[in-house]
Amino acid sequence: MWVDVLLLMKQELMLVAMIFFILFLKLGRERSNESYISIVNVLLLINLVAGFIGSKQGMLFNEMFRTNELMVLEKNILSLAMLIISMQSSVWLKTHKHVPEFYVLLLSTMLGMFFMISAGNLLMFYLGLELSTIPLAAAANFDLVKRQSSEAALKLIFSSAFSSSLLLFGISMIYGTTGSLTFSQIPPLLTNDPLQIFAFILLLAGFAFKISVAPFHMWTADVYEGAPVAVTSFLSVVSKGAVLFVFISVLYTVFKPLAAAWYNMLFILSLLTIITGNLFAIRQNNFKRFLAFSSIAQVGFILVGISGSSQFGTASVVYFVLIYVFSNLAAFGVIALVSGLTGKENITDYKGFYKTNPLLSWILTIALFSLAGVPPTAGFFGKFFLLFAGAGKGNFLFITIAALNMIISFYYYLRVVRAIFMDENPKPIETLRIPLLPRIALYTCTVGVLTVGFIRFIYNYIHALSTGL
Amino acid sequence: MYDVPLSHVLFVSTALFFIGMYGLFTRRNMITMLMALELLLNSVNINFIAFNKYLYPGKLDGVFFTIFIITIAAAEAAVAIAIIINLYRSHKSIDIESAAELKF
Amino acid sequence: MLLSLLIIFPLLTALAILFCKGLKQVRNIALSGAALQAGYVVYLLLLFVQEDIAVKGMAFQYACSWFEPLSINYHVGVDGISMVMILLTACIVLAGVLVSWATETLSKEFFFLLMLLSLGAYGFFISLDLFTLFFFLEIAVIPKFLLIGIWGSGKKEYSAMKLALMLMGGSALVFVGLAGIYFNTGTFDLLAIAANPIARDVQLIFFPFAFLGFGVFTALFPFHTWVPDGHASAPTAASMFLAGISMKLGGYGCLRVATFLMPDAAHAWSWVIILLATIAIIYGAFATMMQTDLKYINAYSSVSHCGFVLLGIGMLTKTSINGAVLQMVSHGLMTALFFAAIGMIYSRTHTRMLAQLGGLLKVTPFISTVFVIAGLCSLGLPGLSGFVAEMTVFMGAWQNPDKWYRLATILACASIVVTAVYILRATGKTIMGPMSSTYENLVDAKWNERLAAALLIAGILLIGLAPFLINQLISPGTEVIMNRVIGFSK
Amino acid sequence: MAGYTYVILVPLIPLVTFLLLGLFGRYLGRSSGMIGTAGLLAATLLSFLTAFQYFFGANHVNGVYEPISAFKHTWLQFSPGLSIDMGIMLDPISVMMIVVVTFIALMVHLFSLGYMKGEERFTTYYAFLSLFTFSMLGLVLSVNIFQVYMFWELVGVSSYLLIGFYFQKASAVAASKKAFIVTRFADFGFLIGILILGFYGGSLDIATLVERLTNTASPEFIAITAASFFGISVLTWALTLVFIGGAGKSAMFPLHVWLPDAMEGPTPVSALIHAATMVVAGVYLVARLFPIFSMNSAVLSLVTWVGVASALIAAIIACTQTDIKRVLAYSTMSQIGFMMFSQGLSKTSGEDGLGYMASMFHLFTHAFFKSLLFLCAGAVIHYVHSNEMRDMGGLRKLMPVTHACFLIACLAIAGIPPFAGFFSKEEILLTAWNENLFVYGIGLFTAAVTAFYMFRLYFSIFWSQPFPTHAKQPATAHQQEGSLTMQLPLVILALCTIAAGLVPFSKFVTADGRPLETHFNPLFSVPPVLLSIIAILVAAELFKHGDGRAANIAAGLGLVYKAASKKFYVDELYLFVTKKIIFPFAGRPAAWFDRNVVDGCINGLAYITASTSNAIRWVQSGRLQHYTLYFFGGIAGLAIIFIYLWK
Repeated sequence: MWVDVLLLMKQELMLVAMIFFILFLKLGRERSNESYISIVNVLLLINLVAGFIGSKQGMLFNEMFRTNELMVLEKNILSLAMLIISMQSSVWLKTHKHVPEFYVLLLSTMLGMFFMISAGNLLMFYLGLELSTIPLAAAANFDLVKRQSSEAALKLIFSSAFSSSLLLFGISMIYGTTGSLTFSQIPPLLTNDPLQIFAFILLLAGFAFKISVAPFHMWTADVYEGAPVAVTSFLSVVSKGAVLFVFISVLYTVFKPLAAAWYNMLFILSLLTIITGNLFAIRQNNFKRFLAFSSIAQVGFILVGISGSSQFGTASVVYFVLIYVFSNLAAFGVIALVSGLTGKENITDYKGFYKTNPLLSWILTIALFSLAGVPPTAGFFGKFFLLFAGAGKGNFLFITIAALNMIISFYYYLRVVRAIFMDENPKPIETLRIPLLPRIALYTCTVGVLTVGFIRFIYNYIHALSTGL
Repeated sequence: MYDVPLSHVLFVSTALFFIGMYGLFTRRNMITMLMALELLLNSVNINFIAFNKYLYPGKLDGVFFTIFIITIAAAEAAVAIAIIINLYRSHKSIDIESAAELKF
Repeated sequence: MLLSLLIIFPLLTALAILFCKGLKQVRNIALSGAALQAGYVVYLLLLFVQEDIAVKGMAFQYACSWFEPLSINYHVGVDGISMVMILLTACIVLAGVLVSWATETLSKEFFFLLMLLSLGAYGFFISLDLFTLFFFLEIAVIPKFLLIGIWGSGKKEYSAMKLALMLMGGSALVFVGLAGIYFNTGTFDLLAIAANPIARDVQLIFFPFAFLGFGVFTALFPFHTWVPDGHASAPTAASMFLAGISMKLGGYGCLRVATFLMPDAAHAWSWVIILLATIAIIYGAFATMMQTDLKYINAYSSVSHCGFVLLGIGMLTKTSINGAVLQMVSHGLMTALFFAAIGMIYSRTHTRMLAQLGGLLKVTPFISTVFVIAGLCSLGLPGLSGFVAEMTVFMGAWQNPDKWYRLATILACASIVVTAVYILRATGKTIMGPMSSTYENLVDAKWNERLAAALLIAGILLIGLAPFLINQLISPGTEVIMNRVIGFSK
Repeated sequence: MAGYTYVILVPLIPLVTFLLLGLFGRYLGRSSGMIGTAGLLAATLLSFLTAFQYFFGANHVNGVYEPISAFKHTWLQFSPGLSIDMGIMLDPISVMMIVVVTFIALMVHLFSLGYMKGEERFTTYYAFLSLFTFSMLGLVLSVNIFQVYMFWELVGVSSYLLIGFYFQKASAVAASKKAFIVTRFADFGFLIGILILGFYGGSLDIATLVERLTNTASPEFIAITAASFFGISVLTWALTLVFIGGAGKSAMFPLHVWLPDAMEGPTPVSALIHAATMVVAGVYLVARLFPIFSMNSAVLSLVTWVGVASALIAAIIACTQTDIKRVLAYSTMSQIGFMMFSQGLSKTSGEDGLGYMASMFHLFTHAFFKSLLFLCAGAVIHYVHSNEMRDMGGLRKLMPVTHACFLIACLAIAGIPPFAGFFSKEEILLTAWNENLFVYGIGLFTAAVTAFYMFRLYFSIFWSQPFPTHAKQPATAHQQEGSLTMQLPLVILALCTIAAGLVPFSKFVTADGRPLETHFNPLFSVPPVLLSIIAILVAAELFKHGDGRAANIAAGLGLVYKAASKKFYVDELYLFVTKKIIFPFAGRPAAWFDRNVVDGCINGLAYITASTSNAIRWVQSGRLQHYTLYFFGGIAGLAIIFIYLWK
């Protein structure tokens, strides 16, 4: 019995263990930031590796907690992202006073996400959600002296609190109409009556807020810009990914009876999101803000994928998130490096970047191409499958608009490439020497971006797992 | 003792909800906005309790949920206030208007 | 596996270029790589002529699954048409490398991207699976953006951006078309789809997507505006590749994907195609007449000439489709040669403006001769490839009995006069006439330039003098396509 | 016929010399001229051999000269039935043509050795000459109408190259461009004609086409006559279009504008291309397809009237020109007019076929005396360094040989017996007399005018004022008349001019291949000869003394003279159409439309997107409360749509 518990909850338990370990380290004698960073990264690596071992599926605490291979995989993807982020952020953390706290915050957020992913019950889900939100707000404020940082944190905490209260209102209605909070018991009790639809809309809004779907995305850009790069990348990859995973499972399982309704909602929302994201991304100059809007557009495309059939949809979304982790983190990695070493965060600063930093330029370019969905980078496959899953429903108007919107997204990604390669700049960013950890992280991402598409096994594996839902 | 029908209670909670929302939209003092948020959460709590008591008296899901919400609301408030204090350090004000530099 | 080498060679060359030091090494690697490809392609051709296509349909087929769940395979194979296209690619890549021998700035990246482009082109021409086809199509787009933007001239950023965006728009349309085909047949495999036809109404919906999408690549009338700017700002090798190959990607796609897989729709929509093609031909020719920049002249004439390709496809007779393919090849070689000549002139005189040029025949006889030959080819001089291609298109077009199509054909024929006008104008102002004294001591072509020109001219002459050879190569391919067109049109 | 395969060498030898000179000319230098000439000599001998074997050989089946396909190879298969074949067809006219072409070309090659001496691009010149000879031979030997078209284009290009030989002279460049474009315009008609014939005839092979389209019972013939386009039978369309092609090459009115300008080229070139060979290609084309033409009287009469008009107009213009080469050019045009209308008046068989034979005969003789005239003119120009009549005069003492040859040629073209021109022109006029008196009248008049302007030319070059007095001094190098290589061709051609008329032409070349007995009627030939002599006397009276008489008369004629000397403003018309109509109303609008409208739309899209994104930036106001408001708005919106509307 206990062995089962240990095995089923291994990732969560490991996280808890790590959190406490770090806290105890803090209690212990004073250490240098370097040592903290290295220790934590080693731990994260172990965590990642261990994540792949001895995973099995099952339920605990009468369906409060359930897990299966897909969820394990999802969690592993997240912990991989976590590892990469922590490696990248080392440059910035070295100079920071509160290294352990930072990790404690992020890790507890991760813990919340893991619980959220394998939640089998609305209460559990809510707890996970909050656990994954509140520490993030604190983390967003981690540049304690920066005005923007605290403003970002403020916006994050308030709007997330607001959204979660609406979410709760929805949940309360679900509870009221069905009398149950357990995922497995809700579907049969769902009839298409207005109150439930309204409840669903509130829940949808809660999710939409977390994955920043228009018009619930307003916080995104500001928080991304204000928060430290590490937190931004965490927000854009890990928390978004986690919520996406939950979102698809909830949609496909719990709210299956309402499919007719939510398909059309997704239709509207995704187009709205893609267009808004693109339109705003065009004229951004701050790199983080630019990536914020571009990621909004990405989410729009993801919604297209979700609107497809359950298995294909799930597979394509999980696959895309994996690719997204690599490509987005590659981009953020370069930005983190540059802003950490020079404090420059504007696209215009990157003019003539290629003259001084060819390697970084290529990595950034490849990352951007992958985000834009240009072959041979993995992004191409990701986006292709997303749109493709969407097309499966036969709504080709939808697909056409989405596909044509890719032109705009191409424009702004290529705009950055143009700045890097073509524009003249009297004083470009000086040549940077890349420390070990970020270097590893960047290489990992680049390799990932270039190979994931070609390793047939990965997609096929994900697709095989996706049947579970 | 059941002479107060469910609809009334729901009415109260909904009213509370919208009052909270109104507060959130209009108040400029961050602390007040925080209080408005608490109102929102409390209306949800009332919902849960009411549903539990009137519709599904057999189980206690609603009640538990409420307890969790209360605790989490506390945590949220704590972090929010911490952030506000930190913001006050830099902005010398807790007026929400002053925290509008990140835009467009 | 034979064909996969076509993808592997450029890949290896590109990687090798990345890892070598110094201009000299880069050049040599690139050149040897290109030469290797060319040699290998010739070898393939020799094998190909021994294959009997009639039995297999496609030669050298190789298929392995890529994403089983979606029945996406890596499936390659060639017939006569794609074989010809591959030859064209090899020829132009080699010539391009030779011409851009003198690239000093960032030469490593330059040749790397060039190799990437050729990879995309090869892959596109050999793939029999719509997914891989699309994959390679897009691979062939982005390097152009960088090539033009970094090594270009004039308002290069603008042109590069425009080109990339319009082509991406095209491929977006193609994507929709492909998705449509997939979800109505359940497979991406060209041959499988061809085996069990698509329902007519479905064809009618998705044919325009596919055709327009590919049409953007081959300068279909309203979507051709990337051509002039792109060509004008691109470095010589890039414009050679752009006009020589990537515009052919479109034509090939229109033929292989749109027309081959959706013959009924092709019939139903042919009037639109022919209308647009005719407009492109006439209007492109007239627009060319007014240009003052050599590259713009050639770019607009490309619009006009690619119109012939679309016209040939639209007419849907065996001869006309033969002609379309011939025209693709001939135009590829011809414009490549033309751009090469222009590049040589530009690199010496540092201007492409007709007004400032003149009398170059006196100082640079070789380059001028090349220029004249390219010109004569594009105005359809017998003995050069242009004549063969255009005449085949006309002949085929005329076999379509529809009265209005006849009218279109006549209009298209009329363009040979206008072509003569602008070509002779360009020649007269550039090569002939009084020469400004500043050009007194220009040096004639270097060995690499001579080699490149010779290569392309050889191709042009081969087609021009012995069209029956290439015809034997192409016609079995068109046979197959025509069988479908006729089969379903009734 | 195996016996004739060697004929393939006739065109091939010039091709080889072309490649030789073109590729390795740099290393050959001076000797290239010799190579070219030698090669052509061989070709000439071969063609003589061919002619001998053909006309006096065994293939005289019951009195008819069979067309022989000596060689045939499918070059490009369009579709079953339709293919371009490369081949060699021998029949009376083609054999006659190869003889003429090779012979004249040989003369010109010889002449050029002296004339072009010291030219910078001597080698190139000979290369181009060989190219032209090759294409011309290919053209006349064609078995396939598309083959005709191909060589048609090739001669066009080689003429383009040769006209523009002095490529640094702006006028030469312009002239070459003009020549090519005008003929190209005509070729466009030719091409369409071919497409129609090919489609309805189901073949491109000339023999097959003729065989099918002359048999009124054959399905092809029925189809092509039944089908009609704008109410005119397709056959008429096809033949008219083909004829337009021919008219363009043969500088028939109104497509003649290129020919006078073409005189910018070196004079020997004018002698070869623009007098003897290429310009008669049109006549040859009509002759080639004559059986088909004869099936359609409408087109035949078109041919007649175009011919007549060209003959007359050209003759009148020729009287007013002062550039000697231009005079000759117009006379060429006029003579070709004669050939054309005599064909137009002809029938296919027997006595009625006289016109056909006559035109071929005239083509034959004209080749000799016209090239002779040009070469003489070349010699004169070489001597005087000017094309203008007023720079000349009194040259008869200074260049006796040239003088003699020129006189002979003039007499020939004026139709004075016993010179060549007399006989051929006689036949033509006879045809006209038989078929159409009106045409006969014009023909007669034109003949007289011809005599007039030719002798105007003659007198003002060789008589009038004594030479050195007023003209600019000739260069010392040319004090004597010019080298042997320049005089020999003149003499040979002069002899031919005398002899050619005596050839019993009608024995060999006739419409139906049967020998035709032409009975010579002295009474008939009195009026033309008389008129010519009168004209000559008038010319002598006017121009022999080189004083103002001619000028006074010109002044007297006033407008008429002006119009004629301005070539009746045809050139101006063309310039107006191209410069004032096509460029501003087709070219510029197209270019503008493309840059501004089509491209404008594309850029407009981008601009719209950008401005929209600017316009909606206020949404991201940075105010937390606005954000929450939007949030709520979103929910409300969804709720409204999906709870109230969507049901």
